[in-house]
Amino acid sequence: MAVRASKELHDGDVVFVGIGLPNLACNLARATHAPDLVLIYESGAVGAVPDRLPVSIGDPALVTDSLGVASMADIFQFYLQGGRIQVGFLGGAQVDRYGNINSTVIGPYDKPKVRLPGSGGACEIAIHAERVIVVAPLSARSFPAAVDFVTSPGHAGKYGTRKQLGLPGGGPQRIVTDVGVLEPSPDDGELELVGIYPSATVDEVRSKVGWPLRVRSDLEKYPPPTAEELRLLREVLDPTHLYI
Amino acid sequence: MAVRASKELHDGDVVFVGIGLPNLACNLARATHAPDLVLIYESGAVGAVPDRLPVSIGDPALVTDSLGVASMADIFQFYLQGGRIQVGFLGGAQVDRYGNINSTVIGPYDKPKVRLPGSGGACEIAIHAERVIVVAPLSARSFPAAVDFVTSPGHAGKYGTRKQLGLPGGGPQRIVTDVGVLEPSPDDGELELVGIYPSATVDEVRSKVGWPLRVRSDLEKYPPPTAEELRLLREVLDPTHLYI
Amino acid sequence: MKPAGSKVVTSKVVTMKDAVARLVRDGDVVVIEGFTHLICFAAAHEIIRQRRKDLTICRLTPDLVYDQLIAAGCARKLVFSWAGNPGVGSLHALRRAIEKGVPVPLEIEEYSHFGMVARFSAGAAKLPFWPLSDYRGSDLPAVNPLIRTVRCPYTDVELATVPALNPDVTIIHAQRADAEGNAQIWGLYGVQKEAAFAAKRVIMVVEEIVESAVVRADPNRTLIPGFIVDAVVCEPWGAHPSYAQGYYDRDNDFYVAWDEVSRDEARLRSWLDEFVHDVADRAAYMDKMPGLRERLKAKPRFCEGVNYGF
Amino acid sequence: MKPAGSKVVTSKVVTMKDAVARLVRDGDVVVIEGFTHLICFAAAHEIIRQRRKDLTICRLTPDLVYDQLIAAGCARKLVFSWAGNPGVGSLHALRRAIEKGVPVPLEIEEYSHFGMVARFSAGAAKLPFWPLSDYRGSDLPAVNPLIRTVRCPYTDVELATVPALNPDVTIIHAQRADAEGNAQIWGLYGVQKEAAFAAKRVIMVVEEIVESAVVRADPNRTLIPGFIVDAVVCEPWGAHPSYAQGYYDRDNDFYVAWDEVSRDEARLRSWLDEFVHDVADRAAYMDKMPGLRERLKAKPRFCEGVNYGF
Repeated sequence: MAVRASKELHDGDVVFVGIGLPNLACNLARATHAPDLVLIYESGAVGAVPDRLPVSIGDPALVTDSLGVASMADIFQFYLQGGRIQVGFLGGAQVDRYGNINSTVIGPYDKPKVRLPGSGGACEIAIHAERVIVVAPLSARSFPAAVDFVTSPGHAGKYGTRKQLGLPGGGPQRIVTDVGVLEPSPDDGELELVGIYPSATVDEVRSKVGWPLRVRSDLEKYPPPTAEELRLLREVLDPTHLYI
Repeated sequence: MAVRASKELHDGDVVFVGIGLPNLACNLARATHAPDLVLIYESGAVGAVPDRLPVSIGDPALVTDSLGVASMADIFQFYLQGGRIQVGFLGGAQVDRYGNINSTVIGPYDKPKVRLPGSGGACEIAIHAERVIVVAPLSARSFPAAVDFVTSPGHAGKYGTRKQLGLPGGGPQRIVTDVGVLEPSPDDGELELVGIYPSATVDEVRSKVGWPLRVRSDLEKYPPPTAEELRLLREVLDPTHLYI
Repeated sequence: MKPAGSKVVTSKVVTMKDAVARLVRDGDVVVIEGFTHLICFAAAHEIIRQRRKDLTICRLTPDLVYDQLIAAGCARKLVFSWAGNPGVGSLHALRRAIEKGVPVPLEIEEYSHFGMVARFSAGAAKLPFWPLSDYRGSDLPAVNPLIRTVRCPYTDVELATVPALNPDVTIIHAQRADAEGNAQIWGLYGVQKEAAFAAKRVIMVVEEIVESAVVRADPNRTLIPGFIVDAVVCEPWGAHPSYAQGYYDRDNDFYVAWDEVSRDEARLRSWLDEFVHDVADRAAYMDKMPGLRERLKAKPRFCEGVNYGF
Repeated sequence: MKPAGSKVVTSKVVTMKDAVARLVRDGDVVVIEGFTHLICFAAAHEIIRQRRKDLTICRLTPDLVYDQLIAAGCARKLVFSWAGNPGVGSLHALRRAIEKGVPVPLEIEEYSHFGMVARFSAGAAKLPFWPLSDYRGSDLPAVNPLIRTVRCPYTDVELATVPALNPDVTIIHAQRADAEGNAQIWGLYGVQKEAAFAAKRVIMVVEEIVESAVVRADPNRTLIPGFIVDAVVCEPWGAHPSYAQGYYDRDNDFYVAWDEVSRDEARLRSWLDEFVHDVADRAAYMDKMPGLRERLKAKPRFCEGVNYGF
């Protein structure tokens, strides 16, 4: 997933980074094809070049040698709402047919089966980032037809489509999973399978999704990670195997 | 005027300072009875201790050795609108019966007889500072019954009283002139004479005001400036006689 | 003219005990801010020791600091935007309080980060609300009636709003301040400035109290002016297990270990006894953690100064 | 992991001539900000030299910099909040343009300082308006229909609003930046950050271009990130007669002398010929002012650095 996600980044992108796999993916991209990524953390670190794998998005290593530090008011108002962020990374306990993401509760809000951490900056990242990359392992539980709670809006839902709602950002453009990649249909925003890893089959992917999954006619077959990518991830970027 | 204005300041006051006489008055107060005045300039200098008489409110000497620098957004939002300023100093080309101040135009706005600089921060200082001290030489032209244009609201006017308008600050509490001091009546906010300099007479003051001036029964007679005050002003605070 | 650089007339320096005794009251709306960086655990521990009750505690990320306050029964309501142990998992005391009312029931009021930042900004600016382009398409407004809308008088577009948050007391941890509370922070700022200006009372806790001359030598580093500060507390290592850039690193091991401690109610109670109730102050807490200073003390990475001359 | 500290891949460094030619267009809404401090006269002079027309120029304090642009006939509209020569008197070219339409008629749109700050804040935050507690009891809204009101959805109180200001181009002067435009400012900030984030295009003019490593050594000094900057111009003394803290003092004599220069239209035209049209760039301008460097060069008043280690 980290290798695949890293390929979604273009050199020079201004990226709002979360912790864990997105952070790994960004640093892999920076070490390979996108040396000029600008990494921004909601904690306020701008142009971070962490010399250790940060455990939290507020790690001191994100500040040392960064290009700048912004207050969180500036990060959310001027950077994110201001339309300056090209890519936002999101995870989530549930992702649905239209890319709506739930990181708030499983079950009803007032009597949750599982209480999740909540939005953090996810709601506004989903609204404002030019494109959102979602990184989440695929499973029927995590990819229901409709999420229990919309923390971060996708392409359509009970409040309308992004266009009807006037959302400025592009929403979840790529959903990178452990078996393949989904993308919203240009027609109705429903997630479709657009690419698959060599180890997976279309039937397997379909069985892990809570709606009848459409498959793009030009389905891509991704090559396995190169030895160099695996080496970078395992030996350089996450030597203590915190995330992989 | 500078001596009189300096006496309006209490030790520990957080003061929004303008340039010229207010600046002199603040520094005189700091050198005499109010060493702990906190001087704040709309330019962003906080706790300034200028080691030369600043010509502009953005002088570099206001930054060197100051306690802090704030953006103008913070100055206006968090300091002034936030209700953190005890005293604001204002001047103006015209001050009227109710303490409304004009620093915008003499004559009609669209065809002015004299175009003045405009509000700057004056409008919001008049609205938010706990108390406003106005420093202006008295003359019939400068103290009409009603100003041509209300840049900074006083105690009452065509839009209502401060109370009706819900203005948070106390408005012009003391108008320090070259012949005496005016104060708003607690009843209707009309400016009344409350103190007079030894060199002036009540008739003289009345002749320089565009409305029938009420005089407080307990009219104060101010002593002349002390030799020490004059020495401080002339030799230490404004040795090149920029303002006096 | 008289330079007043180094003069200190009114010192606000007190002990943490005195600051909390005087400025934090039962039923208060309390904010201990700091985003990952500079979270004042020392103040939270003193609040626990003084057995404050019925607090409404507000923070973007409750983090371990509020998990502890909640476990100790100090809080009756939590206002927040992301409740987890970063990179580790759940906040178990918080979940027990919400799900089972243990040790006392906990009401919650939930926003996103931007919503919380905006609430503090409105509070600091003394505006009753703050407009933001947010929440459209999300279920958050459906479960929080305080998220409302306003119509733009120019474009007729509808924008989300959140109400001002004006804490009774905000507690800020900073690297250094003078005795009047003029505080300098570097590294991550979080929402410290907004939370301080929004508050009725401010407690400034610092790693070091310095001469005013140190503050005045570099005024652009000052984040919070002393005249809005009510008490200054010198509490070295007061942010542990959070961190202070240039002073000590984040204790990531502690955050990981907390998961096990807090998962079990009895074990968490005995942790509170040992590390909070049974220690007098932060110095005594640090004495119970031999080797911690050596493990976490910051390495030197000094920047150059700049010229303030003219 | 790979530290990328000193790498510079995309340099945006160009001459002032090229920056203005490429990024400032006839009819643009142009902002040259800087409150007393760091006002980029060098950029204004290049705009005059390139004979831009029909500009809408916005600034809190038009100052000499816009008096010159107006005298040169570049502007058709001025948006402002305080129009004077600070501590000296009137801006005569501005008054001639308003009162007599000389050299071209000038439309004005007037706010208070807070209103202008709020307009830039809204622009930077991509909000269509900004609410402020202001203007009640003042005649300003009566003469500016863009000052409107909005009703608070919590308190029902009516607040003033101003519309967002999003310049086509904002020109910022800073003490230093790297080649990508990551800019550091100390001393007075003014509304530079807000004006830059509000703009579609940003020209960053600096006293010095430094290695990225210098910026990265003290990231808390960075006010404007390079990724919003379109061009970086190195122009020492580019703010004269304004100043750059730590580099050179304000030329107060120049401000006083301007009163006489600008009072007379013919004299002002010949000043523009001599110091703007007939010089190629800022270096040539400085050559015409012998002794200026010695008179105004800043004295050293360096602060200490701080520790960014962990």
